[in-house]
Amino acid sequence: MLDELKKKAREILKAGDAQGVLGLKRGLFDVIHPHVFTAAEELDSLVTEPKWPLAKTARAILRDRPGDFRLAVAARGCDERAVVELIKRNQIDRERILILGYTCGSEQAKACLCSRPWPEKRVAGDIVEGIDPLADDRVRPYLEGDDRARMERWAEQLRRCIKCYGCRNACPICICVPCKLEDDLWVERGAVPVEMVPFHLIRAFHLSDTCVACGACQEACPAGIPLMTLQLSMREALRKEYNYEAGLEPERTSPILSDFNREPRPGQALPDWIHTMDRKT
Amino acid sequence: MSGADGNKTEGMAVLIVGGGVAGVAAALDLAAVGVRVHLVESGPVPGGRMAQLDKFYPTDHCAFCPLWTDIRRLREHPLIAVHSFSDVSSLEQKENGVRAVIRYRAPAIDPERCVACGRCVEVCGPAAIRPSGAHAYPPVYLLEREKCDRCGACTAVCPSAAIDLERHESSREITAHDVIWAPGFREADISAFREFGLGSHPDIMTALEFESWTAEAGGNKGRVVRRSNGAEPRNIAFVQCAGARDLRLLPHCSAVCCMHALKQAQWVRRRNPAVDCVIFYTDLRTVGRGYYEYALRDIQGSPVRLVRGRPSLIHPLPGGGGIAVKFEDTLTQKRLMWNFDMVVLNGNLENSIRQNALSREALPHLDGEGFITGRDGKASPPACGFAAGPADVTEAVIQAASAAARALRAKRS
Amino acid sequence: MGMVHVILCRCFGELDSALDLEGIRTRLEGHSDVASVDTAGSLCLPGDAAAVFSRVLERGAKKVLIGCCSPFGRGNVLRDELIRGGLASSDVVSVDLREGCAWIHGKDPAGAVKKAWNLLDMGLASLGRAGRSDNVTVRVQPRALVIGAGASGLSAAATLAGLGFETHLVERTAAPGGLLNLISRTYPTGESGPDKLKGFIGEMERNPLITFHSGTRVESVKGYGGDFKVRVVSSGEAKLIRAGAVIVATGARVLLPRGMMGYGSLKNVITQMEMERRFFTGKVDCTAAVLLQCAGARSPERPYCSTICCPLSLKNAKRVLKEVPGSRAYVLHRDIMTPGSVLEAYYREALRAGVQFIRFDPQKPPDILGEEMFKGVEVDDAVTGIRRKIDADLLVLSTPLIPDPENQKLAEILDLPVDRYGFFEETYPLHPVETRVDGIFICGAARWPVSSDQAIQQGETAAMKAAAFLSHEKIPALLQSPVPGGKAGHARADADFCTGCGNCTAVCPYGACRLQKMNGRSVSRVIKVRCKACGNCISVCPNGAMQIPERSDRAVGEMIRRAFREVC
Amino acid sequence: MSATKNVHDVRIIVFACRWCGLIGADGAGRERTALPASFRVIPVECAGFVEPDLIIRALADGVTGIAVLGCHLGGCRFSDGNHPALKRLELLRTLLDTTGIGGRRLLIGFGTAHESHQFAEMIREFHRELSELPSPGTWLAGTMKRQ
Repeated sequence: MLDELKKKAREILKAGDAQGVLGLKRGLFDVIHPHVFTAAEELDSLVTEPKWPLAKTARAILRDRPGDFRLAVAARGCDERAVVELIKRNQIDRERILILGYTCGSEQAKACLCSRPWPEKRVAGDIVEGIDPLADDRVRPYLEGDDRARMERWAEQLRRCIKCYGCRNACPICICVPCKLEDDLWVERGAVPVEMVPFHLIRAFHLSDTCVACGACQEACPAGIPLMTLQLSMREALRKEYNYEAGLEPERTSPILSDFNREPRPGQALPDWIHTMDRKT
Repeated sequence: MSGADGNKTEGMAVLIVGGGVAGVAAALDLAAVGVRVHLVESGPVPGGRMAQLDKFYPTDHCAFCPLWTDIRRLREHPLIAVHSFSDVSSLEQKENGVRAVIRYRAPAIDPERCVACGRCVEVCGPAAIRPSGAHAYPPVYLLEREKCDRCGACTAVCPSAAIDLERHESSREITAHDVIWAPGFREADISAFREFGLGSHPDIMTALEFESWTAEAGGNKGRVVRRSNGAEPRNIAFVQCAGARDLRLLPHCSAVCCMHALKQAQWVRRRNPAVDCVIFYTDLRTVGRGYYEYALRDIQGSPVRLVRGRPSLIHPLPGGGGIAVKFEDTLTQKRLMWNFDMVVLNGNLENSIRQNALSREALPHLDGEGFITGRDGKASPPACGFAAGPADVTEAVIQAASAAARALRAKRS
Repeated sequence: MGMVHVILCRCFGELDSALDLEGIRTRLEGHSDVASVDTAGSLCLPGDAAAVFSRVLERGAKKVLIGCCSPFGRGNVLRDELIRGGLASSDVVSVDLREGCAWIHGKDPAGAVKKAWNLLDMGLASLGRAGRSDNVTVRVQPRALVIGAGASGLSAAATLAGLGFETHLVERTAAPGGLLNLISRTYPTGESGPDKLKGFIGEMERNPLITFHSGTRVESVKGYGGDFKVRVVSSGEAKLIRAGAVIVATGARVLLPRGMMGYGSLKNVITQMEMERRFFTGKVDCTAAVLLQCAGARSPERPYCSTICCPLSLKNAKRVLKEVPGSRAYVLHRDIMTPGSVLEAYYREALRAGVQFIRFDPQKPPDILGEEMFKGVEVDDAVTGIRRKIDADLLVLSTPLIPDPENQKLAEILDLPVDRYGFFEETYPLHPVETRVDGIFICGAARWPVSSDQAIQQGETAAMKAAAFLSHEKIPALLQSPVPGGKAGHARADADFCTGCGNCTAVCPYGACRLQKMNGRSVSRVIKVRCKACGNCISVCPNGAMQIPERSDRAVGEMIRRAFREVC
Repeated sequence: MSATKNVHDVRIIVFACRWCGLIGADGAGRERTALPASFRVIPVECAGFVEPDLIIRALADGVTGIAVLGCHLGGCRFSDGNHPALKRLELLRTLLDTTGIGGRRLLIGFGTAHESHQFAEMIREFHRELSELPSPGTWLAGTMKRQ
């Protein structure tokens, strides 16, 4: 799969479709780091392991390169979806980015609880069946069971947060500068352990309709808190209500940003009276 | 907002008879272009029939919801003078305008001073004082003179000296450049028609009675119950064109009642799915935007049955077992008789011009069927809402602005 | 020393005892934000406002906190007078101590007193942090633009000119009149279509205030209510019209029922429009006409009633009987839609004139007989239950009005919503000709199928609403609001915070947020006039870049924190 | 936190839209309906004004329940501004459910609280439900000391 990717990358560089290819390079002392390959020969040192979210890096590169610089990205499924979300949020110019998609293996999919371990624009690798994250037993204790137990389980996890902002910095969609979590009005400054509810719930809710479930936050968290599990229930709600999944349809803005005429709930009439105490008035 | 330089509207004034939804809309449109308005409203606060409705079609809103914000705009506008408790006693056409005498049936409790603290209600022996409608804006208290035994206890206890039992009628003369008639409709008395059985049983009621009987703001808090014994009805009959499209009384079609019956049936189903609703219609007239789909939603969504045929006899069963409705279902040509727990009569709506214009010469020229349409060639004053012909809320508000435009253009030329 | 003057209403003793106003008064005087505290017997009777004003000016306080009754009671009386007297609406806050506190917690006096203190504290928090949006005023262009010169467009233009406003009338085709040019007689008066518009067209040519642009299309509309910059193109050459108000009167099309009930395959199967052409040319040539209602209407594809087909069909049926001696006319219908007094009388006249009405069940439509020539129909008469065979030599299909295919394009140009049928949609009941963009009004068949009289009437309605705009030289943006009492303010995006994610542009119901390029990155900018301060953009802005000064996050955050604070 | 909750621990913030949500509260007051004094009403222009982050911040500031009373869908004066508001708040309820705090702490009432009896019943029921919910516990109560 790797040499197919290299072959495709060389073609693109030669044909001038892109001036650079962003991928992982095995550099000095076998240290692997993201690198912009500009010459076809350099591509020998292109590698695809380990999993490294490149969408935000691509945005940064495109930001400080001249306007006509086009970048191709060696992207996994979640990277491509993250790039689509960034395009939707006007962070990356659609014409200046090209996706060289390659698939993930089944054990990688199992590790990331990924339901779509393949990109839409696939260049290399063959498609492997994804897994249903909600059925996984690493996730179920955090989503099911009685409220009280669940609250304690989450509290016990979130209490270990040391507010290193690793999750926010790793997330390809978290682009706000300055970020609300640093504002004293929302999260008290200098309090460690952090105020769990504001920090984690505000961050989770901001990503409710944009999270592409790439797992970068969970991998980046030094305390090993299952942060992606926070998003899964909201992603499931959006999929069930509006069959919308972040990062799939570039032309469709998030359904919770528009009214019921433009983004109705399929199969449901306009809910005219809402009383969440489940009491029909 | 003073009038613009462009057109000469300074100093212009228009008299609007009727403070319902059409009158309020016309007043706001005229005031927006800088014309002074005298709005004559017979009730305590503007709102008219729409304020008496619980919900309204096709959006199934609460009827007071869009209305109270417009009434608040009315009260805040410096150019609009609202004459509540008033009606037009005389109206003379002059060459450059109209001279009108407004009779002000002064209420015992002055709405401008009443702070709605309710102390008078506690001390009133014969319970002659009650708060105005649930959503009247601003909330006022009303003293019914016929119940009042003039003991004066309320006057003593009222903190803001708002009550004066001696306050009586007074008249006031105003001149205006034009009159817009918007007195709205009322329910014609069809108790004379024995086949409808109005008055023979508490559970046979007219549409407006049923609306306030099941209103969310009403005494039953939105519950659908029988008026005779308070039990929940098994089925309700909605009888259309009761007294209308009938040369004996009202030759016209009242235009609003098919949709109104569909709305009431829908709301009965929402509040109590166990109640069967049957609508007896002749032509189900659903003509406006989204009206036909509203009707479809009613029929397909919940089993509201439509029967094409006017009942020939509605009679309470002896022994109180409900109300018998004899009818021919003209689509199956079968003559049937069903028992209903409640019967709602729709359709007997006529305009209330005569009720508002008290004297002969105050009456504008009416066409053959009692409406101001100028159909038979004679010039007629601008009119909107039911005064110009049966119309629902949206039509009435459209006619209000066009009547205002006509009144304005007539005076400028 | 604080900047807030607090005035507490004793409401003739209603609040005095229940809330221990004296205790609250002493505590308030110690509050850091408060300049002075007063209590008054009443605040809503004539003369009370003047007393408050004098004390406010005396103390030089900038902001006023009023502890009184509910805004639906008389809580607004003093506040409105203070605002009319010159105080900014964000500097006067009224707190509901009567309905919302003393009366509703009558059984729990301790809870009521604590709540009263908390509510006042929250009022101080919001007053302390309330900024003020800069009040943009719109210089109104004193002329109107009417798109479409059909019945409603002509009537709107004539009414606006009659009210003294310069009007530009833009018509896509060469001549004014729209559908009415093709109507030989209109109901209920029987006047011909062109005669009905003769007065308006004469007014258009005679009145210098009206400029008619034939063969012209609207290409783009920029700006906002009071000052629209409209680019119109006629035969390739573009013009810019600056208008204070725009009226959409583009009318509708009649459905051509291809492939339905023999239309196109059988001779002598025509639509009502062709019937009108026959009446124009006088060649009616038929002995028995069948007029079929709801042809293509009230069906799954077009689930609506098109208002005019029944009365139009009654008129044509009566004319066939009158103009062709010895002829017969049948109207096959599912319901005769003639609501009101005028149309019901028209229906009675048709019955008396001898038109025969046959009702059919929509599930069992009539069968059309004849191979190449229309021979007649066979239909189950729903009322008599017998199957009737009618031989006739003319079938007239009453087809509905359908939205003009260009509505969608014009809707995008004007940024207006269309409803699920494709007609332009009004914003809110009781405002049937207004749209979500202030200053753009809709009337006639572009809004919903209407008869000629209704179209002319709606033209006058839209003109009246436009006149409300054009009769002011300047309109403060804060007063262009869908709610009484003006807007709460306008939203403002902080350019350095904004990352250009576009959430606000997607969620704004008024399209008031637009993304703008600023040194290489896109930043959101709010068109102050279009913004109505509904607050949706604030809720979806991830990092709080979007704020409404009168009600910032800080203010509400502080109010929540003080909501249950112990009384100190 | 004491096992049995006394009435003072229930703290409800009611965001009520000025055009529909607030009317029920005013009616209930005028009819002297006796309600627990555990709620504070913050009037807002539209349900769209209620920021989800503010609700989360309120939960951290010791508020045990939030009610958002808006207009009926299609009844919003701000051209359907309450549609996205409803979608956002329902999504927030899912998040609160996931973390165990309980979506029931966020009550959404669009077009259901304009009558005095509706508002009174809703507040009583919400109060009862919140007093039965497990006490917020230290981690939810966050930093009460920040008053």
